[in-house]
Amino acid sequence: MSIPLPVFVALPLVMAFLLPMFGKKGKDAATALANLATVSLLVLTIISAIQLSTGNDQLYVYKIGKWPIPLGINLVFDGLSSFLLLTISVVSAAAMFFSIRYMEQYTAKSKYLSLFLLMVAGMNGVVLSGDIFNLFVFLEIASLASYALVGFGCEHEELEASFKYMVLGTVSSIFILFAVALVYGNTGTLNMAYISKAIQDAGLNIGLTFALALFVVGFGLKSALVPFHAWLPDAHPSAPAPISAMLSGILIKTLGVYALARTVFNIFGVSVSIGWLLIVLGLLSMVVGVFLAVGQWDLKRLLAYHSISQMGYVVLGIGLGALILARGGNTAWASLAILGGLFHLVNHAVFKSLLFLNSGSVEMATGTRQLKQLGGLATVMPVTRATSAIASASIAGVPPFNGFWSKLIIVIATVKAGFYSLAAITVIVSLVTLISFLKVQRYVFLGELPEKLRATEENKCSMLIPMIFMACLCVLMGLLLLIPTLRESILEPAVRVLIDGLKYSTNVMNV
Amino acid sequence: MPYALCLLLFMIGLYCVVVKKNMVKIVIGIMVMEYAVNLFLVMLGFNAGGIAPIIDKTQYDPQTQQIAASFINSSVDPLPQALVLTSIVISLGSLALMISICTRTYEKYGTFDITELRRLKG
Amino acid sequence: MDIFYILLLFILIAAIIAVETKNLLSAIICIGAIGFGASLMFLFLRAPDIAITQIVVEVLGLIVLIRATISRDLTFISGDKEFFGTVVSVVIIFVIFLAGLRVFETLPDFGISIFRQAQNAASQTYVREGLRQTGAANLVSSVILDYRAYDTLGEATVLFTSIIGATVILRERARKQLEDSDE
Amino acid sequence: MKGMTVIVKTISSWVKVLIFLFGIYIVIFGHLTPGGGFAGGVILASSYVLLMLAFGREFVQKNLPLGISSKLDCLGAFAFAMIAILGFFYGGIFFCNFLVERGQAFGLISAGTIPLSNIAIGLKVGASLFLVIFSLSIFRRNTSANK
Repeated sequence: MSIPLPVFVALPLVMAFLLPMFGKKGKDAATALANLATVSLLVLTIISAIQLSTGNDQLYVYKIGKWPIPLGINLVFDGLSSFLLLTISVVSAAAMFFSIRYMEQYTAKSKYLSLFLLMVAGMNGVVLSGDIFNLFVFLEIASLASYALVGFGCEHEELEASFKYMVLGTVSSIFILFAVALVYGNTGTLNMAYISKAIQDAGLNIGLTFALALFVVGFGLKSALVPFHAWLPDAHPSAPAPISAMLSGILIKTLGVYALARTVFNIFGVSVSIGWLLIVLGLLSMVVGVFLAVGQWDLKRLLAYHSISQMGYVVLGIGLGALILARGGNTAWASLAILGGLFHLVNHAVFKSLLFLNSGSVEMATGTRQLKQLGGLATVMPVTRATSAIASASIAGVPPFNGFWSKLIIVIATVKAGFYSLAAITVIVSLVTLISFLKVQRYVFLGELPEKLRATEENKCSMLIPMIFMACLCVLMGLLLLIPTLRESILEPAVRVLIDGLKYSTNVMNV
Repeated sequence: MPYALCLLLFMIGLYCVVVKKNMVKIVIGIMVMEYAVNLFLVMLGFNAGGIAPIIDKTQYDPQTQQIAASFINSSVDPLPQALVLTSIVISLGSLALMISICTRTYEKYGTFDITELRRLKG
Repeated sequence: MDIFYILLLFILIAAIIAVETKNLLSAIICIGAIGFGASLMFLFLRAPDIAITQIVVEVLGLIVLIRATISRDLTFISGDKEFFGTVVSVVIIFVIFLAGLRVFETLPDFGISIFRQAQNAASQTYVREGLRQTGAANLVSSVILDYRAYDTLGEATVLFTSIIGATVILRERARKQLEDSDE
Repeated sequence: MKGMTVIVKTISSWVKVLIFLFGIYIVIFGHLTPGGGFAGGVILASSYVLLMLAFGREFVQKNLPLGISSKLDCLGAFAFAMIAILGFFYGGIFFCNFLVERGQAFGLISAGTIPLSNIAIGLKVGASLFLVIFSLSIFRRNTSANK
């Protein structure tokens, strides 16, 4: 591996440490540097992903400080990490480019950029970490940065949402820390591979089961699955639009779903009960999220509720895979279900961040995000209208776009696994999503242009480029599944990591 | 048994976070939970009759570079202590951020009561 | 061993007072009592590093908390609690507590640390080879700044993040008029 | 706030030096005795907080303006990250303790990069905690002025 793995954390960190020194005068230089950082991260990620897929090794291990594995901390770069790193880099590059112009309406821009990069560094650290306490530390960096960014506007609602988010987030962090302590008390090690080996040797005793339950609650709170979703509909709309895109697009996935999947599949091992638990959580999120979304009249709040619902699909796919694996069923269907879940994860990251960028564009041009006050923007904001239409079609699962393919795979997997009612619910939720987004299109872009919004203009070019970029991705992402070489180099390695499950420990130890 | 008392402390904190309506009280509940977890972690590494994991000059032989067996056999576990050091600083950081949000909210609404906030937002 | 029970009981009593008292200032002072109790506890658990850190962090944390509450108009809590909700949460928390009690059976007894029993636990190497491999006599220092220095980088970053966040939240003016200059 | 009485001012002007020296001692000897960068940094911050309580904000702001403490904060964090990166250049791997061979065990100069990291962390923690308490108190003054 020619690129040392800590670069993915060190580069945004060093940039974030330097940026606040620029202050008010060097604002443009700071913006340029921050964009340089995210773009170079994107390039580095693509290079590493290519190296991983063309090289012979399944995974790379980087031992920090030259210490052998149980002594020091190690970073693990495997298919799943590479997949999530790609997602993070793409969305963060787009959101950062969008903030160049959008964040001009706030003060303290260099601090905003610094917090943004800290959040990216935290997420990269979570994805790469091979040590469970280290995962907690980086999770905390990303969460703290997101609490501050949610309250960035310092208005009434934003502060309240930020406080609510912060309390629930901190409680979930404490749960995770308690679970880490229990794991240490039972196994005597913090390295994921060694914990996994100790669990395979000694079996899952009651202490570790309690730790697993705490992990599920903690990561469930971070990913806003339905019994734990109370903070999300407040927090995501309150943040500035690029941050909403980051939060909904990747933060809940990295801190929630990725960490949950890693703990369940690779450390503790799948079982029938955890499979059912994930399926029930996913199903609840899907149904409750979408029905709460239908009644919303605030554009960003509506999108936030849809995030809960779409996260349900991801967790449903992963949980179905876990259930099939634990029952010893056909591995092909299990990998199909997990493939659907992971593919929906990246698809949702793309189209949901695009939708939030659209909402930011609308809000910046018109000054409101209430659906009832908007209308007829199709003629004055053609680019926003076009990209938003593509994203809405994607999220609703209209055929040529990316959302369709991942939903199709999940439905096929549920049918093959014999859960016909689950398949039916999946399709119905997708239809309700379609109706809800038709409402958005109708009220925002079609109909009569209100008197107040006559002077509305399309936004500046620097805001349009990331939206067009993401819209192109929405159209083209289907190819990720349809072209065999792309599928085998990006999606399949990620699925294989989860299917292999507890082999993770021997894989890491043998490197 | 000391572990159970630690869990009780944790649960008192959780109760405070869930039930109380005052922002500062919620922060206090979170702090109590953090204390409980920190104590639990350090207790995990404790040895009855142990000594602190700091090597004294008398326990070290410069010629052979050997550490006395008395230290090796009775030292407590240094790893949980390192973890707790990290977690104390993390909790200080989140305390600072949370208190800033509280003061700013107080300035906006003039109250620390979260049910009042919902009413005022209206 | 008795000293631990005495200190834990002290901490528990302080915690109950801190949670239940109506006066915010005395709640904060009780938090201080918990902190100092915890610090003593760390000292008796043979963790002087944490004891020092805990006590200084406690002092600063108290200053921050008192700054936030003192001379506010409202240091007393009023208002009625919903009785039903409180009872439900208390019952749920009590059930979790009873379930959690059984968890500790699988841990080694208090006073026997896990690293003496577990195979290839990292701490065995830290104790035996720490001085030779890192050169630091304080093994906690050698763990946080050499074996697990990456964690400490994360920890420093957490502090940095929260401070930047706090200054961002406390800045005077958040939004400004968008100047329509050409780019 | 113009500060407190003469007695408090006199005593704290004596004590502040002791606290400051104690903080520096804790930071520098962190690899030999209990303590280290975090504890020492907090003590350094508390010496300035004591000055702020005794003499009032304006006095401290003259000695250590906000801008400088914010820059020190960034600098400390950056220095710690630099130690990691220097490990990469000299030892080929991040956080490689590339100076570990220097010095005698139990000497002040021993343990390679550990004392350097302690100093960087002490600087960072001291500056940042001072900064947060200072901004909290400034914020309060502004709001009361507005009222």
